[in-house]
Amino acid sequence: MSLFKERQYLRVHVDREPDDSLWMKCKSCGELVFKRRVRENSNVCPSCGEYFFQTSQERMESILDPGTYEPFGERLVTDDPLSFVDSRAYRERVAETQAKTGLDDAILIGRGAIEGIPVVLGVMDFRFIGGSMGSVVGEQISRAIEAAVADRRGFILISSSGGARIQEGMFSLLQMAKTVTVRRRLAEAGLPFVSVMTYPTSGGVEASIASLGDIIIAEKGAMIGFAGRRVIEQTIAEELPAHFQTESFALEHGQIDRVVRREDLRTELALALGFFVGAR
Amino acid sequence: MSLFKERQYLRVHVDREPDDSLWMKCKSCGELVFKRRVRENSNVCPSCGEYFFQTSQERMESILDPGTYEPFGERLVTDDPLSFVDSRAYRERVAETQAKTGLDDAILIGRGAIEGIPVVLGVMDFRFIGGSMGSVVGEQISRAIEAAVADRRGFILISSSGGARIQEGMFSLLQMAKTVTVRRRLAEAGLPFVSVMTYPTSGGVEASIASLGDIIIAEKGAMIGFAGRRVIEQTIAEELPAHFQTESFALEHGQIDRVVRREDLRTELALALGFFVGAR
Amino acid sequence: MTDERTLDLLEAKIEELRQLNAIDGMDLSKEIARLEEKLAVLRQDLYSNLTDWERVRIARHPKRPYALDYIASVFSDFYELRGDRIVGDDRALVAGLARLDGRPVALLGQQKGRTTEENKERFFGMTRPQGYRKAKRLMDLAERFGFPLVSLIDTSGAYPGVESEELNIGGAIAENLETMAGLRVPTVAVIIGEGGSGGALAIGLADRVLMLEDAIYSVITPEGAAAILWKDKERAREAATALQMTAPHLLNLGLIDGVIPEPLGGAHKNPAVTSAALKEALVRHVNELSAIRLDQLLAARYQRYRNVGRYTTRAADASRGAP
Amino acid sequence: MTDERTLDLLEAKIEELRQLNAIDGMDLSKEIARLEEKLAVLRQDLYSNLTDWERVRIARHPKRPYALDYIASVFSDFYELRGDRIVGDDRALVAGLARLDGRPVALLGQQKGRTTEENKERFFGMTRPQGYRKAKRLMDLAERFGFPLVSLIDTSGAYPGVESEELNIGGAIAENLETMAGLRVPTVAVIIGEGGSGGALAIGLADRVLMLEDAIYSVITPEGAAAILWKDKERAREAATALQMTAPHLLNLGLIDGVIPEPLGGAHKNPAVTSAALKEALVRHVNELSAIRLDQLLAARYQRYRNVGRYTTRAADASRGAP
Ligand SMILES: [Zn+2]
Ligand SMILES: [Zn+2]
Repeated sequence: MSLFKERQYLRVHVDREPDDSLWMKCKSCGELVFKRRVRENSNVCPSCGEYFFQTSQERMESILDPGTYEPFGERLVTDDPLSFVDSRAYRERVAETQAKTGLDDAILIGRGAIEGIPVVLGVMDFRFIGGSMGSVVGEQISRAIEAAVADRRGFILISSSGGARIQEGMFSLLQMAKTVTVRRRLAEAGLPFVSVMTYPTSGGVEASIASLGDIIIAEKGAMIGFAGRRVIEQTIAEELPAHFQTESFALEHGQIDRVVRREDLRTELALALGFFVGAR
Repeated sequence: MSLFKERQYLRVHVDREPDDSLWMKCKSCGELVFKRRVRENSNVCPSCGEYFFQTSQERMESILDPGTYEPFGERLVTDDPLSFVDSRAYRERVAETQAKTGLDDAILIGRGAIEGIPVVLGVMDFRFIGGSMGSVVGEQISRAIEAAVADRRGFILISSSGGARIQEGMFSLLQMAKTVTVRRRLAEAGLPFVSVMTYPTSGGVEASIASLGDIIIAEKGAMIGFAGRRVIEQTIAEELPAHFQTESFALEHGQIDRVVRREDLRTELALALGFFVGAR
Repeated sequence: MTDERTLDLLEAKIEELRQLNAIDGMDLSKEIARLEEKLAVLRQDLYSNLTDWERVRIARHPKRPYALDYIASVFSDFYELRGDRIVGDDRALVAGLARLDGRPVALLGQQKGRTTEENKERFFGMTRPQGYRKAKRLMDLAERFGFPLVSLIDTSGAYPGVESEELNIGGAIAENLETMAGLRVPTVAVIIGEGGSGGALAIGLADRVLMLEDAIYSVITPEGAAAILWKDKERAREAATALQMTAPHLLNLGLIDGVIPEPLGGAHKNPAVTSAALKEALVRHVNELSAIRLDQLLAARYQRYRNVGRYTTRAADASRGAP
Repeated sequence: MTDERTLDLLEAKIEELRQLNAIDGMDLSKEIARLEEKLAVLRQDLYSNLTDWERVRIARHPKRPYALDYIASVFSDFYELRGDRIVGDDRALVAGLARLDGRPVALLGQQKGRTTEENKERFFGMTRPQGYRKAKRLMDLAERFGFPLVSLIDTSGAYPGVESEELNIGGAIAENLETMAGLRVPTVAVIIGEGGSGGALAIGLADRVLMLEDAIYSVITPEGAAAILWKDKERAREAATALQMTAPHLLNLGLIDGVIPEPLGGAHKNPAVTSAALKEALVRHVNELSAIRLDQLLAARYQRYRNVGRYTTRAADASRGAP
């Protein structure tokens, strides 16, 4: 979904420097910073603290213990069940995005460890059609949860999604039902689900799996909400509060447990998961 | 509790005519009305519709099918566990109230039928120290619920209470825990609990058993709330809304299911209970 | 092709002729009969080949029967239960107990308004968090007493507004989904008009999902999709087709379990006939589901939603690996 | 009798003398020793014969350790969880996970503020519906994962205000009670300061209910009781005695399970010692409860609350009958 395309990327900038360059210029402070240091710092500018965009692969790396990431399961691609064409064919849009990102769809799942605690981790990727949830995202989340249950590990989902994948129509909407249905298996097995909301966590993802964490953590700079600002502004003639749908809005209104800086996310997750190791 | 003593008896007037008189004068419309007609009309003025105070006996009569009321269990009186004395001894206050009302404490319980549907009914009586819930009220509610479970009947509680019985200290507070604990037995047995809130349903009764009805019905003219107006006004410098803690306030704020006129309560209860006859 | 209004005019003319015929004694009966035949043919043409967009328009038709209309005609003894016990009572989602062919059921219905007044009260049929939490309460009540749960879905979507977000509307919808996924009673959902995205699905994760013939069910409104995907609101017709949001499409895609027929021209042309068809379908499905053992019912529901989606497994290749 | 302030002054003087002694080399050690003995005797006199009203004052002492102080000293790894997922986050009731002697527990604590700023944030320690619903969420979490639940109670009462009533504070308290009555994990509640009526009980329906020695637990504040029963706020002392709200009284009445000793003068005189005693008691009770089979735990909890109350059966007589 492109609902968010024209919105300001609060504190989030895609790193567009050519891949072979060792240095990049921070758009916020203007400093030339060593790319590897940025990577090692969870894509946070070492000079000014600005957050750069993090791909799903980069998040996997920055959260899991080095060398523990183990992708699993099959590679899945959408069937384009509606043979959908808008300004262009969905099939082409997907193929092009796959080529550009190296992803099959808007999520990566894998096993790994965080400070030694085994987990199953799912990371959504906003670059893939706005991180929208279609058949593949729904299926991969389901498989990740099933793997967590089979291995008796906690499950972590890092959301970054504009919502449903419009191009898959009702198949997309029903992924909300699907992920929530499978999520119950974790609860029945007494295994924890930690939901991490980043920029943006909205629409059908926010209104299903992402809101059902036993613990819900928001990354600083996250956008959290159901309806898009534009939709709300069009429906009602209300002035939106300044911090509307920010992580502090969500915290103030009781929707999330904690706000963490990206640099601290890994430690934070280890701390949270620690309580559940060996529980029930 | 006398929290409500100085408050206006919204639409509620105690019938103070001597008992041998056949007629009474309505304080609202001034008409002389035939007492028996008033009784038959759920203590609602046949001339102007004003509500007169209804004792627990009168409520039993007006709600249950004629001749079906069957009190059960033992007669219980408080032990005065704190040997409490304020401006006078609690023991004396109780004895005097017993003599004046013919009640043992602030509740009547009994079996009966409503339009043929067998029920267990508890009716609180505001005349008995403000309908406050002490050891006896808590125990009788518990016994009523246990009887309902044993007979597989629905349970109805008609509340009229200022809250806890201060004079019994923590014994009184713990009746909240007691009634709620026993209430779970009804749920486990798949039997319905209909809570009827009248003037007033507040404090410890509102914050426990009365708020846990599967269905919550308010009588028109009810007062529903946790804290007393005076306490709120003293704590905060807020202006209280005009309809604060009225039945329409409770309905607007999603706290109750329905508002009914007293004359319709019997029919209303039969309608509600009908759904549960033969359920699970 | 002739449109609905022209046909309505023609019908009115025929009625005038019939009255004339009756009064003046002049015999127009043959002419009237011929006109009626013609009208029937035109109507058949118009409605039996409805485009997706025409169905969208019927689904939103201001005269279309709403939830409370069906609640009155299909069920008996409706006993409304109000309030979420937390914040308020959302009049855009009515809830209560009722009897379906004598059997007690828990009932949820999304309710639009007809007049300005009603629409103000009903928030144009858009459900707020208060409504979803009331629905949750009814789901819990249904489970406690073993009542089958019936949802009548008709909303353009959950209400988008500041208060909705403040009250965590996304979380409320998610919680309803979680509750319905595990609800230990039979559940049937019927889209009676508009099935608007998550706002509809929130009470629609059921054992049987049915649609009235001219209802729609979609991840987004055609207008919303047109604005986002085509950058052009005017292309809603195209979007409506592309999204396959009508009952026949969704049945064909295997996403719903049945289509309940409507009279030619839509439910509002003959509400009584529609109600009868709805009732027949509800009774049948509730009866079927009630005959299934609970563990099997839950297992089937699990499989249904676990397996929804269309994807293909890619052959593993060298490009895959750790980052 | 000497009061607390005089003793504090005396203690300060002794400390000054001690410093003088160290600096000037003049030998005051005997005099100092004698003064210290005297101080100890006075303190013993003052605190070991505390009146109920004096206990009320200690329970409310502005220097008394609050929930977060104990959370830091008794538990490790406190991981705060915020929000009710519905309306907001009440800072007057903190909640989270923590370790008690290494064992994960779910933790609830009612938190007062010390400064004006803090009190504004913490609503003077008075819990709002948002807080009770957050507590409910933690109870559910505790049950899902088998964490014992520990409540640290310290509130003058639930927050009385228009918003509280609008958000159904009574219903929220009732729901907490219902949840705790059936919670399938061991539960321990400790009144660490003020146990103010329903606002305290809401998180206090536990398998074990303990009190710090100088804490109070009452159906109403002494001031409230004085105003209502004596029509005279000044008679709060009398009310405090009559209501039997101190730990020794409530232990004697069989309403609590244990009293955790405090240093002479109250917990604030030696928070470390108090924390150690609190920790010892919590560990012991949680261990004991965890060793009990769940069905027996629930049965015992049921009996405990089913049977609370003091009444006498009246001989049946003729005055009883149908109305
Ligand atoms: Zn920078
Ligand atoms: Zn009158």
